[in-house]
Amino acid sequence: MDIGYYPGCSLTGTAKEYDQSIRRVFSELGINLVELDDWSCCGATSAHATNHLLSVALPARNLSLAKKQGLKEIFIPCAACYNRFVVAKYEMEKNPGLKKRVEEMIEEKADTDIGIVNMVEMFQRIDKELILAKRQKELKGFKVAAYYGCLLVRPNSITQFDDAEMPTSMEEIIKLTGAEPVDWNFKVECCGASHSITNMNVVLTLSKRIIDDAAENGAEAIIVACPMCHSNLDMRQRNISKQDSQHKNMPILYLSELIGLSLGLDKESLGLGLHFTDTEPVLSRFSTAIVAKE
Amino acid sequence: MSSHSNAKHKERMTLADEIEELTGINPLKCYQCGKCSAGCPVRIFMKVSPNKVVRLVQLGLDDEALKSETIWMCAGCLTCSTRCPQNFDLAKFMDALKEIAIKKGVITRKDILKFHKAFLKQIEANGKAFEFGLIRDYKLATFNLFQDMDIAPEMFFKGKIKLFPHKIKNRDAIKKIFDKANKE
Amino acid sequence: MSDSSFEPKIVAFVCNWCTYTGADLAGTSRMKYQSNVRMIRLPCTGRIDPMFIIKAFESGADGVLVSGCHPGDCHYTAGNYHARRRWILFRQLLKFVGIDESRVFFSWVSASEGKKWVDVINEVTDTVRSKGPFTNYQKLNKEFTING
Amino acid sequence: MMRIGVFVCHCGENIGKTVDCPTVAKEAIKLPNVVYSIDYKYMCSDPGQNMIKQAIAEHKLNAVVVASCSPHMHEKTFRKACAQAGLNPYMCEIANVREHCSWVHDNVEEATKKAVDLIRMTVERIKFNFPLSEIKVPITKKALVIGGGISGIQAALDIAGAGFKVILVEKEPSIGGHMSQLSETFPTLDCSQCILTPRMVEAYQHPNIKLYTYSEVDNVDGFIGNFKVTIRKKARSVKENLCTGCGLCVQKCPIKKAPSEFDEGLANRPAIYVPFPQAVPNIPVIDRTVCTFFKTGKCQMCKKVCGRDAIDFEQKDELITEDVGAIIVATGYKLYKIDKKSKDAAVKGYGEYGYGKYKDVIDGLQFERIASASGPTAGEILRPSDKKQPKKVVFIQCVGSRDPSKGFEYCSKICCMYTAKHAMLYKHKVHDGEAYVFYMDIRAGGKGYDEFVRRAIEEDHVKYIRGRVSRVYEKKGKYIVKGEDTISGVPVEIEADMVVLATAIVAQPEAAKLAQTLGIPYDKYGFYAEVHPKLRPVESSSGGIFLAGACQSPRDIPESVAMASAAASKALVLFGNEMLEREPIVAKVNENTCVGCFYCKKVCAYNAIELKEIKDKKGNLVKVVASVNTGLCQGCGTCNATCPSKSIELIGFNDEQIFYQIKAL
Ligand SMILES: Cc1cc2nc3c(=O)[nH]c(=O)nc-3n(C[C@H](O)[C@H](O)[C@H](O)COP(=O)(O)OP(=O)(O)OC[C@H]3O[C@@H](n4cnc5c(N)ncnc54)[C@H](O)[C@@H]3O)c2cc1C
Ligand SMILES: Cc1cc2nc3c(=O)[nH]c(=O)nc-3n(C[C@H](O)[C@H](O)[C@H](O)COP(=O)(O)OP(=O)(O)OC[C@H]3O[C@@H](n4cnc5c(N)ncnc54)[C@H](O)[C@@H]3O)c2cc1C
Ligand code: SF4
Ligand code: SF4
Ligand code: SF4
Ligand code: SF4
Ligand code: SF4
Ligand code: SF4
Ligand code: SF4
Ligand code: SF4
Repeated sequence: MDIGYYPGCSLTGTAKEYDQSIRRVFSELGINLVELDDWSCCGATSAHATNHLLSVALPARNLSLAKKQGLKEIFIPCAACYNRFVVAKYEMEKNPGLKKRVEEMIEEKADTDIGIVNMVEMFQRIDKELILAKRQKELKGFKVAAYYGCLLVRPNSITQFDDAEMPTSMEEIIKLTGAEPVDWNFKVECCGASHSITNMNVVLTLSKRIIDDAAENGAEAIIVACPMCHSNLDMRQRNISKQDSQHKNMPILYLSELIGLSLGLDKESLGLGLHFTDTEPVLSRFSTAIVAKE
Repeated sequence: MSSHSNAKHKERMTLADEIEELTGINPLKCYQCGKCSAGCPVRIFMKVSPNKVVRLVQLGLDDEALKSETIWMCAGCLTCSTRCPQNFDLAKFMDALKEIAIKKGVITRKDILKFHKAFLKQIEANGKAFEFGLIRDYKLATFNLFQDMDIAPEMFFKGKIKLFPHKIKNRDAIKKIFDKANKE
Repeated sequence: MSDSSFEPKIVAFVCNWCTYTGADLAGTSRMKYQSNVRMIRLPCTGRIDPMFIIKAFESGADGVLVSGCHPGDCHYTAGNYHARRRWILFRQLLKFVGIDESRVFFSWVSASEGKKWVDVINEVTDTVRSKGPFTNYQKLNKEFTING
Repeated sequence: MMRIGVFVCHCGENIGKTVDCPTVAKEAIKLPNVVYSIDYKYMCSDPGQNMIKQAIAEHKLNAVVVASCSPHMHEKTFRKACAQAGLNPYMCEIANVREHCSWVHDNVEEATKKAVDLIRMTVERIKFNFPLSEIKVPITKKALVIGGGISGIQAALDIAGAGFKVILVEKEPSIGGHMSQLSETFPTLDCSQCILTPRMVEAYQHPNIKLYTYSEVDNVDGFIGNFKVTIRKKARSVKENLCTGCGLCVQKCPIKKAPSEFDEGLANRPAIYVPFPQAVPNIPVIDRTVCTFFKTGKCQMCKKVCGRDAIDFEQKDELITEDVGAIIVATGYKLYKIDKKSKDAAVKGYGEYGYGKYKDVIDGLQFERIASASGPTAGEILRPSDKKQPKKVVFIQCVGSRDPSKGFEYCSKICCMYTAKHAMLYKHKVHDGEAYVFYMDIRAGGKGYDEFVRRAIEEDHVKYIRGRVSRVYEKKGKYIVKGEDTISGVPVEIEADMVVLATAIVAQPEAAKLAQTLGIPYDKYGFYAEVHPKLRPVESSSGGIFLAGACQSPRDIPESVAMASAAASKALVLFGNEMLEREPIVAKVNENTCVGCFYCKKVCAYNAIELKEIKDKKGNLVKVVASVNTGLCQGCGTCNATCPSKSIELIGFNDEQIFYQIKAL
């Protein structure tokens, strides 16, 4: 199966391991990711916070590229990019005037009939049996918290993905590794997003609350599907530890990394070495034996 | 139909009108229930609650609304927009206020705007975000050189930030988009 | 602008319960409006056959007003709703027979809106007066009149 | 030959000042078919009326046009005068030269011209009038009441008390409705069951009331004064005539764990059960979906213990037909169940409040059961999860109400009051407890209502916080309630032991279906629509069908009871007549030209169009045509405007009448 692939800026930099693990895992699962040629940034938070037109035009350019390159769907693993794309597409569909202005800006026809697929949806498309059959290792009894953050499920009327308050789709994927998703409170709570650099204090406070609640509910790791969530929860744990001596390290894994590990892929090729918070507690809990297949 | 429309014959566009034009949302839809503020993750860092910013706009206290730090503190998490009983897209409202504040030059949190500008500058130049450049530009702009000094080197060594930007081929297209967007 | 001595003929099809009563109220309140309008009382706007409007133009009207209860207030539950639905089809018919759509006016006037009735009539009268006589149609009609 | 007389009234100065009446009369006589015309100072006065009567006789008038005030004013007067002179009253028409002419124009010339025009138009129209007579229909003086809540009970008792027969149909095994579930009632805090039970028993024992419980209305035919209804008596599996209500079967039934509807799932009941101890009738019913015998063919314990041999596993639904003259709909409401995703995509549920996930996040009716002396905790306030006394309770108002995003736009009207009641009851029972109410506005506009809310705040120290809660989640056995006090602009976080949600009052899920059976309109939420919100608040637009209680919109008990009595009195007004008389302005089908397309049927809001088979002499079916049920037709004329073959006309406003009126422009 072929599908368009838009990594987005983070995956070429701070979230390199996300990109790495995605490419490895999906090739293992027989999916060919066709990277959108000459893709450009979606504008992320900064565009929509300051210039609405820009925030629609930047994704629009990429959608038109996809169309020209014959792609029917693009897989966007970064939740923030995903969100910008679905919203831009929705706004252009709803507002022909806006679409026209965008077309003047990108000097092309704006195409909105391109499917946009997020990380969890990608896994949902793959036959469960295939993942189970390819599984090499198991995480029996290991408790994890699935963290959706803001931008996968919101605004629900536009993303139309899962439930805005009590999503469960990521848990269904996680269960394929044998791990046990915990019921916890902050699945869709915000981590502070782009305040990471401008208002670190905000991010520290929010991230800490999220990590603490996961820990209180028994989670031994948090699974994410967004580079921004990852960097706030992973990178900022050092600062959290500095402020709170009681703080216990909480490994933060991308969903693709978790699946990759259970498929038996080695941690280097998945990029686990690039994390700031130690991931060893997860790695050590994977069964070493090959799981018997039913 | 005979013309019984209530077309606006206003001398001056109020901030509320401007927001409605920009976002398609009528600020009067908000009935001040406070559910947005109750669930806002950054509420504790705000002096003025999000619903109060809407109230200021409703009351025509335009300056106070534009000058509130709240609009810059909003993380755009969409919690409010998702839970608002009136379907009032408060996150979008906050974005619109920032956009207008920038146009009017009323900027309460220059540091946050500088971050956004630095970020967009990278895109404008390269077509992609270039994190080293971003952090460099932002730090230079805010003189906040030491924050994140602890993780930056490690990021660099882990290959997470590069010294030279990735550039897309068709930078011209991006330039045009920016030019036109800024002209509006 | 047309001939200043021109006084348009306006026909108003109104429902008995809302607009007719609203017009009564304008009277009891001694409000004044232009005398060009001739009202035809029907039980409900749902009773209005598009043919009535065409007939009115044939009979020399320069403008037609249809007025009934506010949506949702129809004395007959849904009659005005049907009237509005038919209006969509009727637009095409109007064009087909060569009637200028902008000479047909719709409004909602409730039993208590005497003032609104006055405003509507004055506005419709002024608008039609500025459009001038509907001679095109009347001429067309003379050429092709099928009496009946 | 039409011989028309025109009578021009001066109305003193009222018309005469702006309209030159003598000139108008002179112009009128020139009109074709006008054989007589006259002007006079006060046409409606006795001498004026006598002039008309005389003229009819002397000039053999067979039509009369009176140019005077609005028909809404004196049409009846002049028609009566004509009738007294032997002229059919429908051969008299009014040209309104006062409200629509003399009073609204200043210019005498213009007004006079207009008056003549108006008369000419009326004269042209009246040529196509023909004599009509009032329609008379007989009335069956018996009422059907659907729904046995407090509204239905009240309406039934009122009608029965006036000496007429009533059939009361209730779909549940017992009458009583929601009121039977309530603990104490605002604003007086009297015990709900104590005031309700006597009414229930009275209704049961009233010689004029026939009660069908566990029954529904399957079909309704006919029209005002003459309905034929089919009632489905559902199989109870217990023979009502044999059962003595001893309760042995209930005690012995091995199935004990079916969630009790009456206790809102907070307690269980057996497979054979009486919904609550005071149920009327006190006869059990078998819930076939949980009974072992119906699932596996084994058990029959109830049958074994019943000394009266009243258990009947074979019982089938029974259809009963009844003739009634009036119908009162009193089917009440339901609470919005926010945990379940509705089929309606717009209703999204409230994941943020955790209802359905956390046991101690409950709704208002569940709280009523907990606070009720007859409830699962015998009135002690204990939270469902661990049966401990909650020390901090948060009440959240407007859940699903005033919420176009996830619920309904309307205000549920009663929850402000019952929340104040709940908080008060809680404080009365748990003296050291704390009660918080999150509200948006307090709507307490009834007699003694605001005083009641103030008492909760001032005397019982219930803490009212103005703001909508954003989230409720569980943390270490406490429920964290996140809100904002919008008055002070301060965020509020409360660690509660129990959370009570005042969820929206919604229409019965089957409301639309019943409305279609009855042919009555309902709003987009499923609440039944009244004809006029102010002046005819308890009448549906279908003649003879009246509305009572919460089926029309959220209502509390006093309002429901008032409406029920009003609806009953409407039925009694009807029963006060032997025959029903109505204006003959109805539609009529030309069976020769009708092609049976039934567009008319589609647009008729009153279900007045019926199918009629046309047969030849041998009895072979020739065609099916439309036929108007004059009992139902309200004379709106929509069918007339719709019929593509011009086969249905509205008598009194037919095409010719109007065309000629237009032509006379
Ligand atoms: C939590 C809560 C607390 C309240 N507290 C108070 C209070 O303190 N004071 C106060 O004044 N009010 C109170 N109310 C409001 C009160 O419950 C209503 O005003 C009252 O019950 C309305 O009566 P009703 O007969 O119209 O409807 P219901 O009580 O709903 O009765 C309707 C009856 O019709 C039956 N039915 C429905 N559909 C059909 C059908 N198709 N065929 C046959 N039968 C049918 C139902 O089974 C039911 O028995 C409270 C409401 C709630 C939710
Ligand atoms: C400003 C305002 C705006 C309102 N707007 C609305 C609205 O928009 N919609 C709405 O539904 N309601 C509205 N209302 C309420 C409305 O006025 C009342 O609901 C309604 O008038 C009540 O009617 P009533 O017949 O009970 O009383 P009243 O209208 O007060 O009539 C009582 C009659 O009894 C007569 N009377 C008094 N004492 C005696 C006596 N001893 N002997 C003989 N006759 C006596 C009085 O002269 C009077 O004619 C409004 C009220 C106010 C104050
Ligand atoms: S939640 Fe919506 S309606 Fe309520 S205060 Fe916020 S923006 Fe206004
Ligand atoms: S979008 Fe902004 S205002 Fe709304 S909840 Fe998130 S941070 Fe608060
Ligand atoms: S045991 Fe028989 S008589 Fe007694 S309640 Fe049951 S069915 Fe009725
Ligand atoms: S047959 Fe059914 S109702 Fe009777 S006792 Fe057994 S389970 Fe209960
Ligand atoms: S009655 Fe009160 S609680 Fe209920 S919906 Fe209305 S305002 Fe909200
Ligand atoms: S007294 Fe009147 S204005 Fe005040 S709350 Fe009550 S109804 Fe509203
Ligand atoms: S619309 Fe006319 S032709 Fe058709 S069924 Fe009705 S009366 Fe007959
Ligand atoms: S006149 Fe109106 S009510 Fe009567 S049959 Fe025709 S559409 Fe129905």
